[in-house]
Amino acid sequence: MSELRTTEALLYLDGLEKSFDGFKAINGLSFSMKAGELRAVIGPNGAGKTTMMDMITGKTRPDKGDALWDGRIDLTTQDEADTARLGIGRKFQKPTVFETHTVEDNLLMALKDERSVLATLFSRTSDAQRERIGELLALVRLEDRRGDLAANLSHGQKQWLEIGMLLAQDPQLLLVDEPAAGMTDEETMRTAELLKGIAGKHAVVVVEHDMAFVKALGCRVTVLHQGTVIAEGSIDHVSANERVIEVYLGR
Amino acid sequence: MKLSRRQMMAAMGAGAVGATASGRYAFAQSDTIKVGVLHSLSGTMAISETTLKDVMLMLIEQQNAKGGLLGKKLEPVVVDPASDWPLFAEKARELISVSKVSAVFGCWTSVSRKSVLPVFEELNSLLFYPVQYEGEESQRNVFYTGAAPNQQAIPAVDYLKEQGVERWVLAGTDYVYPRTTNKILEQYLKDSGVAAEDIMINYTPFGHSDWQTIVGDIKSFGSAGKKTAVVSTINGDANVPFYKELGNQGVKATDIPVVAFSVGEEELAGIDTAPLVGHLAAWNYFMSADTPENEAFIAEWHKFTKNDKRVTNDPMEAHYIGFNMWVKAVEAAGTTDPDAVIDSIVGVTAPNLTGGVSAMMPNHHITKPVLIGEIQDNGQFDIVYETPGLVAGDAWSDFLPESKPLIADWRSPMKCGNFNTVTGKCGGAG
Amino acid sequence: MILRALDTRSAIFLGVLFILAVAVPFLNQAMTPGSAAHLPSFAVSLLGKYLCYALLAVALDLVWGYCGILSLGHGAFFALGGYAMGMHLMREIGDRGVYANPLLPDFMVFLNWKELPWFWHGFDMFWFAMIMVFLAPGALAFLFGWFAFRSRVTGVYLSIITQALTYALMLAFFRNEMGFGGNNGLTDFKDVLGFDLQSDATRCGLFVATVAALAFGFVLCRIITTSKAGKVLVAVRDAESRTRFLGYRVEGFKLFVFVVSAMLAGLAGALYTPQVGIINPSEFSPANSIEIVIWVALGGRGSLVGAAIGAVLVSLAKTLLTGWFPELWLFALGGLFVLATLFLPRGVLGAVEGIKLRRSRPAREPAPQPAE
Amino acid sequence: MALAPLACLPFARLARLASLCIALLCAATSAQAETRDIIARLANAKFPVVKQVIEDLAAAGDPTVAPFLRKLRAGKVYWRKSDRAVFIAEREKRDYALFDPITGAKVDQVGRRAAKKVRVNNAIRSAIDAALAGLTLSSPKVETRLAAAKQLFADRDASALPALTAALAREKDPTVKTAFEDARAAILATSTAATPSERVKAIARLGERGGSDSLNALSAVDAKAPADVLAAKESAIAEIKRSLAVWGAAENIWQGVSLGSVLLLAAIGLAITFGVMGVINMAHGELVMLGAYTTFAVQEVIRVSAPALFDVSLLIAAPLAFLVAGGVGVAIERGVCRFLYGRPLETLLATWGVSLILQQLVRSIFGPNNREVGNPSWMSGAFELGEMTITYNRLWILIFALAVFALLLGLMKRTPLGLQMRAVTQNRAMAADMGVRTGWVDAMTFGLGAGVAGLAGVALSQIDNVSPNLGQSYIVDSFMVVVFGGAGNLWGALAGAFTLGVANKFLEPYAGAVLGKILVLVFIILFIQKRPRGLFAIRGRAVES
Repeated sequence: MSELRTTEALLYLDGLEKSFDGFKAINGLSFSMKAGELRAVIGPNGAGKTTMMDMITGKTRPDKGDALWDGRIDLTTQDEADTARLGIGRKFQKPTVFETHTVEDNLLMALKDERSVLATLFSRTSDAQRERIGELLALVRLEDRRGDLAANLSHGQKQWLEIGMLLAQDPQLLLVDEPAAGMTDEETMRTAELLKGIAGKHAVVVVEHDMAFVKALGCRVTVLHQGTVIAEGSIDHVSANERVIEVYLGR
Repeated sequence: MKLSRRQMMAAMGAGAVGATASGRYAFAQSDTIKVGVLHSLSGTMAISETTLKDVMLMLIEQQNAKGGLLGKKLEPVVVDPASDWPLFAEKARELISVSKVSAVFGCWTSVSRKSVLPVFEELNSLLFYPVQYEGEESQRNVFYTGAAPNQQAIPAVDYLKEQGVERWVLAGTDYVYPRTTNKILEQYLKDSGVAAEDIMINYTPFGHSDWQTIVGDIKSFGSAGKKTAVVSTINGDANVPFYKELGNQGVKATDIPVVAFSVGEEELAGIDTAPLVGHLAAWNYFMSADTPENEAFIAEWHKFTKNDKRVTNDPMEAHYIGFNMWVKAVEAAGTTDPDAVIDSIVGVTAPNLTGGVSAMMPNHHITKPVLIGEIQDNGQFDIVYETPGLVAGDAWSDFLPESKPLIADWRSPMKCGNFNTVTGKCGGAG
Repeated sequence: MILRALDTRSAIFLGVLFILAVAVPFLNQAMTPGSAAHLPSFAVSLLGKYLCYALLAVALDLVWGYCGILSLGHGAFFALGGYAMGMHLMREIGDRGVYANPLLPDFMVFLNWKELPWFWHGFDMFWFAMIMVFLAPGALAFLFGWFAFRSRVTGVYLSIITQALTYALMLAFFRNEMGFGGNNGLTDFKDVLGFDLQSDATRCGLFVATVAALAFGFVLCRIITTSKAGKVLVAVRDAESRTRFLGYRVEGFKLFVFVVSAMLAGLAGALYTPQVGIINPSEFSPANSIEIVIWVALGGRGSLVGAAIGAVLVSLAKTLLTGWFPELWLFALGGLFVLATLFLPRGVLGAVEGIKLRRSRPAREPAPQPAE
Repeated sequence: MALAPLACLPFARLARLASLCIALLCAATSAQAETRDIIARLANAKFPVVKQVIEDLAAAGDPTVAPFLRKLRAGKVYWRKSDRAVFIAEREKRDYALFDPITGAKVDQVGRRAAKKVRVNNAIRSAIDAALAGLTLSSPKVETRLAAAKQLFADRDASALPALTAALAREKDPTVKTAFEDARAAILATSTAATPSERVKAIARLGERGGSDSLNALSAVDAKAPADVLAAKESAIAEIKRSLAVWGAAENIWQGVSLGSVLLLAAIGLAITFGVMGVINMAHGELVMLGAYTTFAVQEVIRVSAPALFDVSLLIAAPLAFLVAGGVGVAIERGVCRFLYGRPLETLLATWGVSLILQQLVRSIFGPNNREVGNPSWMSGAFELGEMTITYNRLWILIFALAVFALLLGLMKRTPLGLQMRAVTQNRAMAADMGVRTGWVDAMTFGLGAGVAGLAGVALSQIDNVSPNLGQSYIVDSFMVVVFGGAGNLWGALAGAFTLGVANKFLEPYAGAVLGKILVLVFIILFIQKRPRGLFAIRGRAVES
């Protein structure tokens, strides 16, 4: 491992491999991100996008390869809770919020705080926390739904609440899986704005199918196919790549 | 004031319990003597106990036809303790303190008896317990009309020894009756010169259904050149698959006879007995007993159940004897008051169904003949041996070191269930 | 913290418990037997038993209703607590057993045991037994939970292995070699802390202790469920992996409530044993554990008061039906379970709420139309 | 009798022959009279007298008495109270028909109380077996001679030796000859009258023959025998024990496989309802019970109306049991479960209620007692494979279990219904969009699982109690099998059942039945920690989300 990489990259994946029942979902994947960077990951179905996220967050262990966080921590030995505590936040493809909790409680539970059983047992919500929740609600435009059950939100609102929860964690890296799925065009554009706003302070990886959305993000794009990176660069650069065209149009 | 208290009770949820109580009191007004029947009608034990409930109803009906007791009609109170042991205690309490029964006929398993015992002691009522059991007990309020180990197990072993058996398998379900019986038998066999390696003891769980290994073991244990027999204290449901496996693996009674203490006519009703002919059981009664009393009893039973295929068995006879003894004791005492009945019942005699007259002993066990029967292909037993006289039930076995010095006598002046003859004190080893 | 935990419904519940604790001994002790107001001793024990079941149901509701862990083996923890208490009561008998052996319980004497097994030592002291009441079920729950939750055994799989757990324990306790009295279990208790178990006063005392334990268990569960940890539990129930990705160690939370719940179940068992006078391996039977689940479901899963009510209702129904229709009561009970699950999906308490809601709604807004 | 040739013989010779015949007949009659005298002693005889009678009959050596002895063994011999004459009796309604003990001709019919049974016990039966063996050594039937040899082997009665030796000299059939020689060896080995060299040779023969009955005979060699005899005995016993140990392991496997087949049958229906549909059907055991009771009902009908069909009763019962249990299953699904999809735990509660109702229903209809379900002749008894005893009922159950498994597998993989079932399982909404009637498929799937439970009931009726509690005793084990094997996979149920069966049977000899079962349960608990979704889990991303 070279000195250069360890100092520069927030997330560094090298030569990852993973197979399920003989099917190679990830095959020699290498990928790295700097702090504060915004990155889009695209690729056809089954390219290994979600599995890559699973490996970063400790949900799936790679068969082979390195995954380093901040140049020092081996991600392959961490589980989901560990990676979350390291500062990796993840949004699922399907919006997952706590439906029987209020919007406020959803955010409260996500706020950066002690996570142990005892601490939560005796914790009381401070004014600062309440204020922070207020800010987040404003950011995701859910101020007037503060006391409602999350189950009663619309699909798009749930997506935003989930992003709000990610931000509440104050992570160094956000992994966002298809945030625009099921959104109206207007909502999609607003979401792109939101993510762009977040980047810089946090590193963001966006997995997306929607090319318009990716274009709106205007960032570096990584193209995955059959568990490996086949192109990387600006959106114009990769859309000119022959391999990418073949993969997207060839089937 | 009174109203508000009632409301309060209702609010507490105790109201419903009170309602049962008052519902029962309403019945209690009428001029009857109540008899409690405490047998499981559901759950695992229903298979054995339901019949005993029926026989109690029949006996009470017959007594009423004869004019009742002390000029009053008898009224059965049937409850279902549902094979749930703590529920037995609860139901016993309900029978005695809510339904105000004069005596209770019930229980089958040892644990159900153990569960209700403190209740009968505390509320001072009477329990007639009709099933063969492990002994080691004599309680003032309980009358043991089934066999103690010396009224079943030991005569059976004696019979087999006479038949030339030299090697013994003691197979049982893992609970207190087989454990105690086998302890007693082991000691008894060793005392009579059987070597330790000629005794094999095996325990299986309740409801054991896969007997391949054990039947195989019995076969190989039996191939040591000596006549071998199995003494089975296997309980209830487990017997059917056991006998089916025996039959199919070709263990014939002429090679390795099995003598069982828990297999009666009821249990055999569920098995094709043709391959089992010659296997044995030891009881104090068999349906095949050739006496006029028995013939009449069976006829009544068929009439009562409107089914001439129903069989009779040993615990039914125990209830028959116990009920008649209670009736006689109540008549002698002139009251159903438990204390008076406890005093008057010792020495009371009642005919049993095998031609003898059983008597209630001071230790609250009764005298019974011991019969050995061989299974026939029609599901009945052919009596091949009968003790010359009646055998008195022994509450405390002579073959267990700790219980050897104990005796029970509930007459004045001793009035003790565990009198130690060595120390001369009531209350065990002192 | 305690105040925050108690809403109106909890207050009413605790109020009812308090009234019970005062009224039951009063009606039993101060009223003359036979008068209409007298509460028979039989009813005192019965109510005591129901409340033990209620505490058990509350304990199960904590793990199932709030954390989504459906334990089909909670009877095991209950029974372990019961056995711990039973062992103490056996030792209390001392030389008053039938063989008057000062050290060995009767069942050991006639099965020819020469020495007290090591695990029976210490139970002659009440405080030790009380520690074991919590420790034995707690330790088992910890051990089991430690493995199961870390391996992420969830849902039906978890339910079935909890069933395997209690089934294995049942078979083990049935074995006479184990030294727990085999099938007969522990019985013939004489007194507790010097009080005669057959006296009505002791019975009332035990009843009050049960009410206190139920109140304690209830408040404890309320504190847990209304804290932030309680919110995390519900989060685990509804979206386990989301909770993980927020950085919560789900297994830690599960383990915590599982152990707390097991201990409460043990406490319920410890109070149950002296009141019914026997503890035996059938308490471990899988059917018993399923029945606990049914109490909770019937009363209203996710509502502690509902769980308690469900336990009392079903037990009461069983008591009444086994007396009223000894041969048909299983039809009634079985039918009750089927109908309740079909028509009261949120339990009795949920149904009551539903009716309230329906009554109040038309006044304010038109009834909601079903989605097109 | 050859009467026809007699007619053409000259008169004188005929007369001579006739007198000879009469003489012979007289001799026969006098022998018969002697036999009759012996038999007459059976009237009101105590056991020792009966035994003596049998021994005397055996000593008289009249083979025509064999059928009578068989009747005596079966308890069919009675004596008439009026004149203490002994007969073979058959029950005819309320009376007894009496037959002559030797000729078998019907002679009388008397009331039930006018005749009394000659009672027999095990000792008498053994004596009869020994006597029959001696009397049938020269029977024309090979099987009878073989049975006689086997009996002599087991009895080792030295007094039978001369007759046996004579029979051996006459014997032509090689199998019977071997059997006779074995029996002779068993007698010689244990006989103190034989010379040491004879005994050593006999013992060696037994050692080579092997088997637990040889072991039995060898163990009976008295400890006071000469040293060389004892040495031969020890080495022969050691040899047999070695081979028995090997066979013991094979027997363990067989018993494990057999237990596994029972578990498989009980669990496979659950693998469908629970594994495929996700319904926790607590009433599964009761559906098994219904199958068993259907078998009982079929046999009852057959007993009353067509006893000849008894041997095929199970073949009739199997489809009926499938329909009955399946029908009840469909009713449960349509009446209860379909309202509860997506709430698997609620189905647990509701089906628990259903199970209580079914139990009580059966108890009310059939009574709480065990019901007798007979084994057809082809499922009774056992055969020996080497030193293993394989019972026919267990063998057939294994075959049945595998057949049911194969049928189900075929159904799931190859039929439109199977396809639709899998489609609904994998994606209900999409299947519905594609025109699959999901409700109908649900009902059919549940009905199929329930029907298979009914089939299991037919098989279980052959080895276990038929009582209202039948189902309860299998439900926990069935769940263990399905969870251990991996829900949703028929192969998992197969592997799970056989693994648990064999594991159980290997543990049982060492740990005992109770502890063995506990260990298996603990093993399952630990195994699930390692593989939280069982042995044959469907892995991959799709399942986890």
